[in-house]
Amino acid sequence: MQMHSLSFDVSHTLAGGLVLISFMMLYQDRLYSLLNVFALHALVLALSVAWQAFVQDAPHLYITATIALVFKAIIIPVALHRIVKQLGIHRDIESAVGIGPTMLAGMALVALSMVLMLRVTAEADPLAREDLAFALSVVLLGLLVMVTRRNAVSQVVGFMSLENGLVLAATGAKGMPLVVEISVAFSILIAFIVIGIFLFRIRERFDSVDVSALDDYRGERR
Amino acid sequence: MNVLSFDPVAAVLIIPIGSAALLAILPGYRLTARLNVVASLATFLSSLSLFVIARPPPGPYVLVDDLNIVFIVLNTFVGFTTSIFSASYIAHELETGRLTPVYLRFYHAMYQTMMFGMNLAFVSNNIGLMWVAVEIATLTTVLMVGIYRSHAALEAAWKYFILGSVGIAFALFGTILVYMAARPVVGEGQDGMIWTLLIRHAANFDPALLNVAFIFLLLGYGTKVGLAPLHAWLPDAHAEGPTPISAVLSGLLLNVALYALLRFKILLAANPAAIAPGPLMVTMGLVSLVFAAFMLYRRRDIKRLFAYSSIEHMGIIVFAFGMGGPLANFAGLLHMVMHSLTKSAIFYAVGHISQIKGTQRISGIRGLTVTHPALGWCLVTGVVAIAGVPPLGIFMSEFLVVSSTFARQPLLAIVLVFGLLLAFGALTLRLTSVAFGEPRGSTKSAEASYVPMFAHLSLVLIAGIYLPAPLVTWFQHVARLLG
Amino acid sequence: MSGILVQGVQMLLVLLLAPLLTGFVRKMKARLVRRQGASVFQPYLDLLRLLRKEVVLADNASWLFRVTPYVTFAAIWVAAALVPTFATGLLFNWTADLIAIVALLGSARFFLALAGMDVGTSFGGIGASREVMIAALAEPAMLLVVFCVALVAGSTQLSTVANFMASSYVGLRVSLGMAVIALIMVALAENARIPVDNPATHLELTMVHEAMVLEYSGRHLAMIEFGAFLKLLLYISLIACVFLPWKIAVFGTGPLSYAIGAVAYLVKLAAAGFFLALFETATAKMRVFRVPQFLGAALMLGLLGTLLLFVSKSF
Amino acid sequence: MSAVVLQMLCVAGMLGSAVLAIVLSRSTIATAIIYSATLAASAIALIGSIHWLLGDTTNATDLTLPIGLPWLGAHFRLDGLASFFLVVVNLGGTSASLYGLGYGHHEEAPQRVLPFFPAFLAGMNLVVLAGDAFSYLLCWEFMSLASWALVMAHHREPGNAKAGYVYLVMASFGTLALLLAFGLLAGPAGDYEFAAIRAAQHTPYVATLVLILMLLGAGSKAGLVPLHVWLPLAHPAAPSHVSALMSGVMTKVAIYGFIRVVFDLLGQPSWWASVIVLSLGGITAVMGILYAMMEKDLKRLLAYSTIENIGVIFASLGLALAFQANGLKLLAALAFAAALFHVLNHSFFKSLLFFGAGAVLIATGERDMDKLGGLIHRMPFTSFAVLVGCVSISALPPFNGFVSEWLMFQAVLQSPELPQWALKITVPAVGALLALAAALAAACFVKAYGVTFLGRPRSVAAETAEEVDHYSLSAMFILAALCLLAGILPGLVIDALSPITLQILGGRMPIQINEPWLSIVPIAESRSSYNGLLVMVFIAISASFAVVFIHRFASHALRRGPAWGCGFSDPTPAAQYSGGSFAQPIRRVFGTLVFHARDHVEMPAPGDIRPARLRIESHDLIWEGMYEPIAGVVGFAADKLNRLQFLTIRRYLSLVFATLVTLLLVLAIWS
Repeated sequence: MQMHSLSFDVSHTLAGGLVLISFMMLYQDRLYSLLNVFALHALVLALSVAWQAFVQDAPHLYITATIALVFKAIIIPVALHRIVKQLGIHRDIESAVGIGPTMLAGMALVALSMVLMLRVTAEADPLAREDLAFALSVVLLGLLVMVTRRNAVSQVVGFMSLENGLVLAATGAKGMPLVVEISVAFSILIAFIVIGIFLFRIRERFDSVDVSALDDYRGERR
Repeated sequence: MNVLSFDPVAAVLIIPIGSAALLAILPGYRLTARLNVVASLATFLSSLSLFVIARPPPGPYVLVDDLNIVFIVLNTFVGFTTSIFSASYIAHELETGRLTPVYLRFYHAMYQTMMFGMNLAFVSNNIGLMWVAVEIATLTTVLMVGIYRSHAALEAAWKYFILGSVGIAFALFGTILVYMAARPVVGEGQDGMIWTLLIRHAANFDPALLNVAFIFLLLGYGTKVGLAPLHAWLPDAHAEGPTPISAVLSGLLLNVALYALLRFKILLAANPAAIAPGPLMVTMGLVSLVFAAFMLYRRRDIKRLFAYSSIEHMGIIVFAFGMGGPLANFAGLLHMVMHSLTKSAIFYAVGHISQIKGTQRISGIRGLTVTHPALGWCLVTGVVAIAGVPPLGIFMSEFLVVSSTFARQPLLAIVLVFGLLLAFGALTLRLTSVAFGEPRGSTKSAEASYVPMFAHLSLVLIAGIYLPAPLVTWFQHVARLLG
Repeated sequence: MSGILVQGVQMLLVLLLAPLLTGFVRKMKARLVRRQGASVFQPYLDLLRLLRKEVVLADNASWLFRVTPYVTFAAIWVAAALVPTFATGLLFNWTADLIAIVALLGSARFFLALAGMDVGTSFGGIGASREVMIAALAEPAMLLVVFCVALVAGSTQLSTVANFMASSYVGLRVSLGMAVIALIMVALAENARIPVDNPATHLELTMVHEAMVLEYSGRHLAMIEFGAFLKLLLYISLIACVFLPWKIAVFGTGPLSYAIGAVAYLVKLAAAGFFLALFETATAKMRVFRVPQFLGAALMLGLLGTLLLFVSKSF
Repeated sequence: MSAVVLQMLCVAGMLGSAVLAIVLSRSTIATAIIYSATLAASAIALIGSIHWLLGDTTNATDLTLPIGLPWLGAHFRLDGLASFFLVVVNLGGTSASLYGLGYGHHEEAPQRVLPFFPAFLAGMNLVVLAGDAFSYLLCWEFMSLASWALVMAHHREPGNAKAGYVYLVMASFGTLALLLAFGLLAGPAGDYEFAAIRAAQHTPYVATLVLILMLLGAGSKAGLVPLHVWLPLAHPAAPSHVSALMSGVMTKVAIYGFIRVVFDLLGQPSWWASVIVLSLGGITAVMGILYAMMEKDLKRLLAYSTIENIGVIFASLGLALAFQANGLKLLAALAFAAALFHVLNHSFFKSLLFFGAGAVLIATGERDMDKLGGLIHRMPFTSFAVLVGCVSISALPPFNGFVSEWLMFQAVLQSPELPQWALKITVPAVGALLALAAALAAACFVKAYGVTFLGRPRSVAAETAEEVDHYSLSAMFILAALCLLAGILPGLVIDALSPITLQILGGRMPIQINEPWLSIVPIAESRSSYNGLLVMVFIAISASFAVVFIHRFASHALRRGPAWGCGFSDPTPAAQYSGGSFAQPIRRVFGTLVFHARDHVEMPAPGDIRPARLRIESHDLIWEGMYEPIAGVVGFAADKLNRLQFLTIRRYLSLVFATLVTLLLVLAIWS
């Protein structure tokens, strides 16, 4: 029981930490710092996954943890640094919505996810419940980053943090099968995206493959 | 599987994936195209054998029940006909040099992989596995959409990819939530994801969790169904990819996502405490229908036109399932089957037409019934069918949807009818300009493969007039199963 | 047998009286303007003259042009023969009621208008188009009068109407007053009398009926003129038998009452002719496009009469 | 073999010949084969249905095929009403096929007509036979589709594409309205069979809604103002024998639908429903004929006059509703019989007139009346037949058009029997409207016939016209003869109709066959009676008497000379009265109100040698005031929404995001 409460507190702290770091992402205005924050995000995720692996004594989760650590906390940020350098993307993030409103929206989202999740009856064990609430907030915040940032790299970061939220939820779900496979699949997905950015020389935003320029070609513009 | 006991389920999975591997390494266009057809045929036949051979009992991974057998057979059939069409289509692309042999190899491999993914999604009894399968199918189609590597194609593929990935994320989150809801009741591990177990215990799941889960699943899989406003990837993906893929996208992939959605709808409906999934689906369906109907009016690209009409019809189908009840569900199923057949037939015709005319711009195509009677009249029949005019199949389903809805929810029916009329107006407007009037564009004769077109259209025609009794009882059973 | 006899007498009577009536009206008009005027029998002589003359037929006149005079004459004659003059309930009265009689006149006009267009001169066109315009307004008015009468008498069968009006005490009804005024207006329009049209003019811009029959000559013209005479007689006897059916004999009441009826009929004709002449000398012809308002007034009167009847009936 | 089976076999024959036409599409003898096949099929169907109608119609015969809605099957039913309309349909079919045997050879692209003509016939037959909602709608839409294909047969001619498009959209609108109506009648359980619907009890709310939906659905197909806009576009665009079918028969099938649902399935109507129908009918009649009066395209004129006749029919149906609602069965039967009689008559003379127009089209290649004229010399037979048609449609005795209008006026005269005030006022007003319409119709057809066939030819084409082939002529003359027969022997028709009125309304008109001299008596002889035969005979006798008299006593001298024209002999045929100038007085009387018509005269100053010009400005207020705004709104919305095609991916993502958040909020608030 003692153990349980401890485990609960630790995982709770870690999950809360993730949400906090997501918030930090919201108000970053420099690319590099954003990448660093994300690396931190991934690190914390790795920790919490590892902790889950420990408490659920599910060794396969360690794989997920290592993936998170190695791939997301190290490889991807480094790669993105490279890309930023090579493509000469200028360093500050142009955001569609100002920092302030974004923060407020973030608050609202967290509140929403809390409201939704605390409806969950308690016999679905509290650990899961708290965890889910945090995971949902992380997911929503990641999405918020994606839609408020015009910059491709920061959008990728947003997507990855969203996916971190997923992994958090998955690992929080005790005895959930296929977690490893899923995390692997997602890592591949993200790799695709990063490579895509690199290949298509997408400098500023996902859609600098400029849609409006294509409309004449498609004959869709009136 | 050993040779003595032929296992159809294994067949519909192993044949595609095996032939995919084979096609990836085999050189030579003619051989691979033929092999592709043969493989699809084999898959189709083995799926047919599901009717005769006793079904496997629902295991941890595989489930064959009345619901998905319909989907599987439809899937493999359209896959087969499309492979025939694609053979002639791709040949032309090869001549015009839009595709190189290397890409062809890739194309065929991907085609079979996609079929594998979709079949897997259908037969999987495990919601996690289903998720994985849907994603496989999606990613392969992404790759095929971008296969022309033209600026527009890449852009379409990219859009598809990004929006798709977000959809993937949502679907996964929803799946996890369902597991979480199931775990206290069903127990940890594998069981928490086996649909047959889930449905058995769904009544005791935590409703709040289920609700959130369903929202995420609706959006996640809905993105792939192409429900507005999640549809953005769909028109471009249809327009820029090779036409066989457009046909498969509209005809099959949308169904896969729809199937997933249905599974979870049933799950949610089984839990009295949870929100009713109906209203949500009805709303999204109507929105998609009306929105797509308006979008049809300003389309200049013929493939994009029919892409939007797919959105419209998905809207109708989702609406029907949302309404629920034996009549509406029956109509929904029927509509889905009819739409798959008709829309893919239309895309076959459109593919050949755009190849002949060398353009997808509607303004560049005139008077088809004069220059290419067969193609032209096929297109006319197809469009008339998709617009819901009897004696073709879609009319029957629309009749059932509208009339049954009007008796229950008059206002909804008014909106529905409004949308249908709008869409009808747009489609027929384009049809008259494309099929009639002074011919425009190249008049060179088509070396088209008419067999798939004729097969689909005649099936639609027959279904519009006569549905065989066993099929009907089947559908009715499924409709009841859908609640 | 006697039925057929009486019917035959009636047919001959209208045939013989029609020119006389026109002649009488013309005489009256002449006298009213202090002219001597031609004899009342002049119309007969005109007809005979026309019959003796040769027909000059326009080059591109078709068979329709040559058939029309006979058709119109026949139609009008039949119509006239079906209106009770001195006696009601004649053998063939029931073959056509009031509506049918109006329609018969309509078919006469239809053919006449076609004939007007047949030769292909602009005058024929003018005449035909104006004639149909006038008719288009006159017919509804006429029909409303018929409604009005039928609602009072409960029948459109002229004999029944006449008997009803004669026998039972109908009383002085506002609606009937309106109806009779409307009917008179319609009659003026239908017979191309002043103020709608001037039968005595050939001034291009004013003529309607005359323009239509401009190309006719000789025996054809005679037929048409005769038709016109008959039409005038018909309308007057219509008004007479519907609105002042005094002393009109009922079928089978013997020769004496027939005689009385006939005398009464003649008196009525004379009176009507006199008033017509008086009216025509008193008023001027109106512009063609005033005619719609004239007939519109008739229409309104008819409708008003009908509605008033409903009011009075429902209390 | 039961009657319905026979009918279905004929339909099968038609469908078969449609398939055959596709097979034979390239061959040259296809025309002859197909039209003779349809001729045979529809002739057999015609005889069958007449025989059944005159026989015992009390027990209807059913047939259920295992097609259509699986759990329902396709019900087909032959009862009195159906058999009457089958007579109308197949009579049109027979004559059109006969006409087509000749006319079809002038078709430049027969493969665009031959497959759809039999299909169209089959469709109309099936609609009338259908016995459940699903097969009814199926056949209905099939009929529309086939006729659409026929409208698109000459798709290269300017304007036809638009015609086809408008037609298809309006047809689909009508079908959807009918669909809603049936959905309402069938109820959530979905008992689509007519028998079940008839048995069910319908609340007044439902009944009202259904009536309105039927007015929208059947009315749009029949051409009720303001849903008529497609009709004058589509009917003329088709080949003439098809135009004849569309105008003369298809509109009647629509009316059948209206009768079947409103009178048969819906049961007792509420009285004020009849006010709507009555006034719609009256307005439609007058508007239609005014449009026709202004028209100079011969076939469009005929199409508009179809609208007028539809109005007349609907008006008398409304009258029947009114009497029915007040339990006056006999009078209801009278009005109803008048309506059915007019349905029959209109199918006669409208087909005849369209055949005539087709003959003119073949002979001269012209539909514009202002380029025709003088055809009576070149095409004597055609012009005679058409003359008969014009007289009949102008409701002049002794032809058939008059009889039905007469019956209707007799019904109108009974309006004092009605208790409701609204009806007391409405019925006479509508009666006046109908009288106006009748008079205008006469004017309109004087114009049509006078300008087209009389006068001097206005173009070379008209000068060199040739009489058409014998098939076409025989078709026209058969119909002309029918016009006369129905006009002089109306009693027989009325007696044939009485079983239907009995079946539908439970009342009937007095038996006419026993009346002396075959005259017709709506209620009692003392009230009113009419005898077309005697009128005919009298006219014949007195005309011949006049002729004999003339030839006995008058001079026979006859000299041909130039037209006199008050001494002003206009040199050019262009100086004749054209359609427009003929319509001018009526345009000045009504047009200023109804069409905002204005005549602009520009008269150059004296000494200026420019010609003076007269420009006629006229507006179709319904099109401009109703349909163009709708199109505008749709276009506007489409433009606005179309922007969503051109967003950046980020915006699309934000759409997704917004949807997610909204749904979550809904969830948070809702549950």
